[in-house]
Amino acid sequence: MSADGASDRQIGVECYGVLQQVCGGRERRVSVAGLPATVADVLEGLARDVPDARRYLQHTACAIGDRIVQRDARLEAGDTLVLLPPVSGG
Amino acid sequence: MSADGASDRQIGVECYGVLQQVCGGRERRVSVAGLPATVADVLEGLARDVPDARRYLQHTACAIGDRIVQRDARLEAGDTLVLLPPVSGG
Amino acid sequence: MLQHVTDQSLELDPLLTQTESEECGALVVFGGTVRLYNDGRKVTDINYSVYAPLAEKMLSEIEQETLRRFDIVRCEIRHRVGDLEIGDLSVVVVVRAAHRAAAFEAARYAIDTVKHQVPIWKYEVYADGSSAYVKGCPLHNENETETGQEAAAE
Amino acid sequence: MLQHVTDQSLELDPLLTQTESEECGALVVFGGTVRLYNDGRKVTDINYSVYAPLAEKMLSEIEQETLRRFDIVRCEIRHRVGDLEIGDLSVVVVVRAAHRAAAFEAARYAIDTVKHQVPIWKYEVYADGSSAYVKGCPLHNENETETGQEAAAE
Repeated sequence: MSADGASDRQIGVECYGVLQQVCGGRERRVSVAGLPATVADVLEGLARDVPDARRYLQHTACAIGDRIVQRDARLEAGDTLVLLPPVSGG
Repeated sequence: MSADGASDRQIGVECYGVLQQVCGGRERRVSVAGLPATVADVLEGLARDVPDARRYLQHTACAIGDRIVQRDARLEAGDTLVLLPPVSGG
Repeated sequence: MLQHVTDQSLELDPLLTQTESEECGALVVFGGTVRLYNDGRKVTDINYSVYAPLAEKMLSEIEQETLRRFDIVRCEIRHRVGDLEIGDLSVVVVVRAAHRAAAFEAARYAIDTVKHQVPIWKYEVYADGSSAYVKGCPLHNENETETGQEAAAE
Repeated sequence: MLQHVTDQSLELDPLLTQTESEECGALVVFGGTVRLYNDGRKVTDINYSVYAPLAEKMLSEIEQETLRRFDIVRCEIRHRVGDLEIGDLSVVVVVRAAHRAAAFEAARYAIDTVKHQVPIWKYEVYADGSSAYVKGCPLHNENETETGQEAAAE
């Protein structure tokens, strides 16, 4: 983490499946107004940065580590939000 | 086939499963009143020869070669009637 | 030539290779294996006997009927006979289909039908020294009305 | 250590050996295989990607839940990821039970649940040069009411 205020207000995001394609890569950082931020804040930030991603977010589950989290879960600096669009294994 | 009348009035029988056990072997010959004989005639002859077999015959299917035959099917000298009690493969 | 009934160990790999199909997304295999306990009794020896002329014909017909009834691409059935050991495969059904629903239904239908229609008999010897032909299903006799009853010798 | 997800070929034999049980009379295997055609389009390349931390946990939980729901003795699930070829096994479910009804039901439940709950994504490249993530199932989010809808990018 850098010491400047901007990166302190960023959350790491990992995008899978179609969101990786739409976002042009698996990993990115999303700016939020302050920390801790909610999952909903981070998704809104991502949709602002990548407008094409917005239509996928409603059906995208979110995880931190190996836990599925709800839209009101909180993220601290250093957390990574993992975005899991509809799955197609099997 | 021998030339005497008695063996001309016999039908070969092959017994499987529990009937092989009850009849003490897979193959035997059953005397009938005349030829052609019906399947029912042969089963009756077998039950006369091996009384313990009778109770299994109601649920025993009969075959000639690879065909299941009904109780009124006719057997000629040289035919073999195959007795198939309830099956337990798998 | 016996194709469906064998007195050798049943091997899955050749059947899987033989049924490979690029149309298929689903494979369902059913295997019947010899259990150590049956109805609470410990089994020490097991033997399957067969009336081969009809068993071959029935197994082939069950394959064809399964292919006809379900939206599947392949159905192969093999049954072992003779002396088997605990854990040995006694029967194998291999079904391949485009989709899994049909593959599951077809495999279930095939093994259920094998158990009801193929002239094969299972004989068990138990640890207490007794032995028996296992209770079975009467082969359907189209002209008769009674079906589904079971009979066994103790 | 990844136990359920692998980028290597899925092999059935080790799973069969590993699950052998003398209590069991029934073995049901489901295998998912890569099809040449999907929705009428010819597939040339296929790739599965995974979010491994959650996929491992979900596959382990699905095994446990399947064992809990059905009268079965063993349930093992393996999923392959990375680049696959037509005909390759992408997923394998192995169930062993005393009796076949439970084995079939459990295997069906397990693969259905894998397809709905495990964070794995299938990406196909088609012969016409196009490519797509295959339509999927939204992961259930317990606090939300909408479920079962599908989304895909063309």
